[in-house]
Amino acid sequence: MNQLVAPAKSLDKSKTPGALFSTLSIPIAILVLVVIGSVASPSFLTVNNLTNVLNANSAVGLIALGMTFVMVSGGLADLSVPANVAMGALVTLGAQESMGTGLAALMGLLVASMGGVVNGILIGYLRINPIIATLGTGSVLLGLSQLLVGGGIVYAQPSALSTFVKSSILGIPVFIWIFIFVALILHPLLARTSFGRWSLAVGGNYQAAQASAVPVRFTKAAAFAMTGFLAGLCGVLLALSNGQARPIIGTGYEFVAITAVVIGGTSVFGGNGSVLRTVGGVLITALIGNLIILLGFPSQATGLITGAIVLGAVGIDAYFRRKAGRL
Amino acid sequence: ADSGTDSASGDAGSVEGKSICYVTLANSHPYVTPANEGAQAAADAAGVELTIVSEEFSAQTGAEQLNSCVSRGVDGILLWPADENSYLPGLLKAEQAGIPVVAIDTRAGDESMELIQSFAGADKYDQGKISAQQLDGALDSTGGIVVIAGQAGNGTEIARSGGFLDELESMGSGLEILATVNADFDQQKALVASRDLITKFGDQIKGVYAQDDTMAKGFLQALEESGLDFVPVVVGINGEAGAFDNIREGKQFSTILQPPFRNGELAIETLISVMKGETVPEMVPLENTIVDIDNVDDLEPAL
Amino acid sequence: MTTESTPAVALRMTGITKSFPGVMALQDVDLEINEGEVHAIVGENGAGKSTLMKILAGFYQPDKGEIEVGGRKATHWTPREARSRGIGMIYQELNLVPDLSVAENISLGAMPKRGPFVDYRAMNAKAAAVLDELDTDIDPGTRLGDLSISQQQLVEIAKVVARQPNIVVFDEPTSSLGDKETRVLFDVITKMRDRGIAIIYISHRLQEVMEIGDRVTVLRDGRHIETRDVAGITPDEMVSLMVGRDLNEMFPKFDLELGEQVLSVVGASRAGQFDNVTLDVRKHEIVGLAGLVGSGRTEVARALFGLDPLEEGTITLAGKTVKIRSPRQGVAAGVALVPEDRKGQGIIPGLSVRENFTLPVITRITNALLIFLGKERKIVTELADRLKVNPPQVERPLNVFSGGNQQKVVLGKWLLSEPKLLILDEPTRGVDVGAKADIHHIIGEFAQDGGGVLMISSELPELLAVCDRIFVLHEGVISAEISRADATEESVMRAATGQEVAA
Amino acid sequence: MKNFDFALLGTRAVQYRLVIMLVAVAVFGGLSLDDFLTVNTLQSVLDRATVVGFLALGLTPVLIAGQIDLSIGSMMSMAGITTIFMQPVIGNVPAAAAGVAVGILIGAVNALMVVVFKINSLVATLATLLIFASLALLLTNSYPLSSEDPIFGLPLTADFLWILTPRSAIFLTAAVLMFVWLKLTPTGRNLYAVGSDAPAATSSGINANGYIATSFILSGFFAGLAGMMQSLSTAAGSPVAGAVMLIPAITAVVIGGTRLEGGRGSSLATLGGVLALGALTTALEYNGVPSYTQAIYTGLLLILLISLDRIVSGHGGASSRAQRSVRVAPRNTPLPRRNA
Ligand SMILES: Nc1ncnc2c1ncn2[C@@H]1O[C@H](COP(=O)(O)OP(=O)(O)OP(=O)(O)O)[C@@H](O)[C@H]1O
Ligand SMILES: Nc1ncnc2c1ncn2[C@@H]1O[C@H](COP(=O)(O)OP(=O)(O)OP(=O)(O)O)[C@@H](O)[C@H]1O
Ligand SMILES: [Mg+2]
Ligand SMILES: [Mg+2]
Repeated sequence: MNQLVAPAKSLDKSKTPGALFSTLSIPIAILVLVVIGSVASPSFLTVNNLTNVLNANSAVGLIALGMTFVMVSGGLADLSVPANVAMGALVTLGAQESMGTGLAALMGLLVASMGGVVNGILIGYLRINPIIATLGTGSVLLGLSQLLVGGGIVYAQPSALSTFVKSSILGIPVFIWIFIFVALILHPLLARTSFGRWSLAVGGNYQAAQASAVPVRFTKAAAFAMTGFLAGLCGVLLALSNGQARPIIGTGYEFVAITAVVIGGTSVFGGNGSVLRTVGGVLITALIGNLIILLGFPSQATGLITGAIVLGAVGIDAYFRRKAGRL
Repeated sequence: ADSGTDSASGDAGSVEGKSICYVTLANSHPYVTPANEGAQAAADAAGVELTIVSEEFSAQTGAEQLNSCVSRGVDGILLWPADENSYLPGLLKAEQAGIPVVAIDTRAGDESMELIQSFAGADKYDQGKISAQQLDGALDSTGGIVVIAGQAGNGTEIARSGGFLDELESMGSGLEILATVNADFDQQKALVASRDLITKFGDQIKGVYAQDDTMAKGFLQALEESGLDFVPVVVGINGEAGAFDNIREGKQFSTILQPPFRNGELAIETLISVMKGETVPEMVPLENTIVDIDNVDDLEPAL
Repeated sequence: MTTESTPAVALRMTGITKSFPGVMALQDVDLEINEGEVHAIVGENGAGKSTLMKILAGFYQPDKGEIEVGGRKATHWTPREARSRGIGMIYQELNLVPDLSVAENISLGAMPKRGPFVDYRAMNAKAAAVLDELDTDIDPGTRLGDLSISQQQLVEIAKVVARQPNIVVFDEPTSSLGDKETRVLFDVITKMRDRGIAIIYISHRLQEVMEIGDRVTVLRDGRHIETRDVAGITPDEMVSLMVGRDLNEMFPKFDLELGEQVLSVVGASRAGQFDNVTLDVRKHEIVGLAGLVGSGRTEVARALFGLDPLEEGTITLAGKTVKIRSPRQGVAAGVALVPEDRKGQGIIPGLSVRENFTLPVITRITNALLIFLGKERKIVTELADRLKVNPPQVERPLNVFSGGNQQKVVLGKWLLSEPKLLILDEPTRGVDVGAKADIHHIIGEFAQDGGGVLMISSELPELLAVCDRIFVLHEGVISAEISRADATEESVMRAATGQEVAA
Repeated sequence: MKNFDFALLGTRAVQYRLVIMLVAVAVFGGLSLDDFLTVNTLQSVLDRATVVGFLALGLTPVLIAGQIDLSIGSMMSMAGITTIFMQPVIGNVPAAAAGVAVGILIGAVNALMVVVFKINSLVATLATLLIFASLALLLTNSYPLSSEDPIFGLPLTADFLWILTPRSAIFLTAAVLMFVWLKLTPTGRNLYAVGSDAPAATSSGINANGYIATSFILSGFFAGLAGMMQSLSTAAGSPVAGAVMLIPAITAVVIGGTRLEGGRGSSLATLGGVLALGALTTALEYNGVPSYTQAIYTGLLLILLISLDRIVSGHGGASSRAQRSVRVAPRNTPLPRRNA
């Protein structure tokens, strides 16, 4: 082997407390919440309720999946999510009459994706700070969407597509299937493809990634385009299943998505993260919402509990990271 | 403030060319937007110049806009209070400047109302009361109900909750509130919360008070999904088209219809009367029409 | 130990032990520094030199051990405390604030005040005085971020000198300095020593140690090996103490038949950086690019790789004229660049060795969709083995590896891309002798296998030993092309300083 | 040649953007409205700008320190309800102090999370944003509190000096004081150093953590001030008062030219940003432009300014050079730790 004496004792990564925490924290948190739930309420461990839990956040969960790529690639966060959700929803319902539901939905997706692409160009290619860029585009797009409906509400016409969106397959609602489907595509995209590796590299060290022939601008831009698309998808699905849409439809979704990603343990600094863990984060936030109602807490307490969990999870993670000497 | 009531009473009868500042709740909202349009139409008809500024649901923004309307020295102010209290200082200033103020749609607090010449709109507090009566009557004053409230702290939510709770109490109703959730006037949020409520309480839910029809719709969606076949009494507010359908289908018990366009017209007309120096009643009511299976086919949805 | 004239002990560190998770960085290290001496510390990458100094500066708390400064025991040892006790540090990496002016940087943490306000006049005057002492003409009012790296390095030194410390640590100060700046620095160090200041000098360049050091301490694997007078030790002895074995061949040179042209650059220019650069590299050839700091070597390298594309001129690679406007095009054309700023542009700290290795070529080990993880692991393990990456754990994040090993990974990353032309910008900067030999070996092998190498180094002996030919840049213009036979330190320096050279 | 002129034009435009914007708004407002350029309007623009202004002012040191504080709105709400709630209990003036104190306290919580528990400020303040918004609703049961002494706060928005009201005078004074602190005192300069490169600042003996903590506490203080003044001048403590304040505050700071990346910015720039935004809003409002169209304009303005800034500063080799050398400063030098 090597004549130079190894100064480092062999170190098995998976056995440090920090690594243990980051691999086990999500399953444990979910377990704890499930235990609390089943102790507190007899209705918790029913198929119906568990479906509800999954169903509750699967629409906004789609956005969290996209947001994972944004954060991993060092793009901080996409605050224009509510605007893209509204765009997806309003365009779909607005165009439904003239072009039919299917095409209208595609139109909605397209417009929201365009919003994402604009973000991508501003952030990836012009290198504008993501917080500011998405604040700006969000403001513009939301304004446009309100202009579009002249301030009000758009109703859907009954259609096969909306019936399908509201239905269940094998007893599981279509929303959940879509969420699972997207997660199953995006997880390997991050963990197993070149694009995923690029995302991690760009978030880890932008300059070095650029100097390693990684298409840095494209990678960063793509994360935002993808999030725009998924926000649009979320909007389209909500519009079709609710039968109506208003510009406020996605209000607060950016925070829910960020919270889910962060609870999932993806670093806001970029450079690490996993879609699977975000799925865990989505589950945890959904469980919290479910438990608050089952336990009869006032719903205003949601923010308090979610915030405390974010602080706890990230704080402990940061503690272990520091102990491991990796800042 | 050389304009204001003095000059208004000086050449009573004509308000042509006078200016009105209208602090509205929002620019883009299913109820507020048509109300704004009604106000504009009434102002145009009277030849009054109307400036609409939107507080975007924030009483603080509204209070500042009110101040700024006063300092512009307009001839009349139409105010959509987003909460009960925040406008008091601005109203005091308006009074000092001699600018008449009329409130639209939502009442401000009692102290504020003393500085407001008139109120034109459906009484939301009253809507809460009516909802309580509807539920109590339909359920014979027994059984559990859930309340799906609007955005916490929002003026409409406060009035509709307040009227509802006060009325239940004053009626000595036997209804038991199982749970109250805030779903922010949002169908999706109501849907998610209702799923959990249905899981928890099942058919203990005899009645539902949804503070608007979109949230009632969310509840009904959750109920449908759950596959449970009990039919609670669902009471909504606003008179949306969707609610009309649900009432026809027997899914929803009732809603309360208040026509927004008319509300706007009425408010401006009232304000113009005040500016002309006419005496107006303290409240110019916009009828709260209860819509249920009996009259649903005779009425037009508000939005 | 202190027998004859018993010089006063400025600093005594005893029994210092420090471990990081999985790494014993220092074990029971003793160190004693006298006033008015230049005390060199040498050791391989990862020997623990920087860690020891960071403990001295209060950045790390030792697990065990004591520090005594000026005869007084140190308690509550924080960076602030260390500084107030007269310890000045010049780090391996720059520690400056890009958004403040040079003068503010120099006075950072102790700005002169008039009343509650900053006394800008006094501050600028003080900065100007110190910069003058260092023989530079940097304007104290410039925003620091607008200076070149070597200018920043001088500001860093000025900052410490301005505080008039009693103990000054230089942790590889010359790694980004050119010859001229190095001379200036040595003058300053000598002056400081003569004023009775204790100086700790860390460097991998043993010639420097021989020149400036009074005593030298050797660390190996976190342990104190020996402290000796420099007068009584040779570089070879130092090296064997450092590595625990003899290194017979520091600069291996394979003599190979040169092949056809790999690279030919004609009339390359970028405004303000370099002008009309014409050079070529052949198969099996290692071509040096020499020049003073600021002569534009890095810029030429970056342009050839596509990081800052050429404004004028043509690049021909293996007979084909190519346009290289981005690193992707560079890689596609068969160029690879090992950048000088390893931390900033070389490594992705959070990614593992494996992921760093395969980054530029990741698309080549995927099918239409997914990465072949098994294949990736196999390639990477073999490469790590060949490059002697130490410790050989390819799943560890790269930031916990020592500088030399990080550099091997950066090098390996580019070898994997199988370039025709490998450009190396200061490939052995801050790298210890053992790793340096390893790196030279790797470069040699690459040339042997038919690649062409363009190598930039500020260490002339290195270039002279390794290169077949040397181009010299002077203020962005090629001032000479010198064959291996004609290349001497003198001939290269003359060309680099712009004196006339008969090539 | 042509290119060069454009670049110069761009640079100048970015440099004098505040002046350009203020003049443009004044011209636009003056032309479209006959009562825009009057003392009354100016007074009302300034007065309306103060609440967002205080928040933006508090955000400025945080951004200079390279951090972000999303919780300003929640702190403001908490301060407002505290002020109104405490009025009958401890009297008007102490209640106002208590409101500000609550802001400071929450700022300290943020500081604790960021500095001691090392949570990234974006995440930490997102969490406290959620927590304290939620707490404000819980404490008030979602009802705004009304002041028992509505007259007390009125003088805050009364006529004061020409175009000033007492609270806008306090705001202007605060902005100037902060400018003096940031630009002329050692601690101010140190704050820039921390934001520019915290490890480097630490190695110069600057207590980076202390400065970061201070910036969060200051932000809490100003949010407290905003909440206190807002609640007093509207005689109500609303649990949702601050919910809509974050975006205008950040927009104002950024329009002023403070960077989110830290190390650069100024409170006078923030003041300019606040005024430009406030004047623009008022001018559009008076012209009857719907709020969503206003949002489109401000959003476009934000994107335009920041893109211009980017394009101008990213021009030519000089700054790519500068960027490159900045990278050399280490990212991995650990911050000092107190205990062994
Ligand atoms: N923060 C840290 N966390 C974990 N390990 C560390 C840390 N800092 C240093 N090490 C490890 O401690 C050992 C000593 O490192 P140190 O930086 O002191 O070496 P050095 O002698 O300065 O090397 P070089 O010549 O490359 O600068 C190495 O094995 C290194 O990987
Ligand atoms: N801030 C700056 N802006 C513009 N040009 C600069 C700046 N600093 C230096 N330069 C110029 O860039 C050219 C190359 O500088 P650089 O220091 O990178 O050369 P180098 O030979 O690669 O040196 P080294 O790699 O040893 O630091 C020189 O002409 C120098 O004057
Ligand atoms: Mg070192
Ligand atoms: Mg160089």
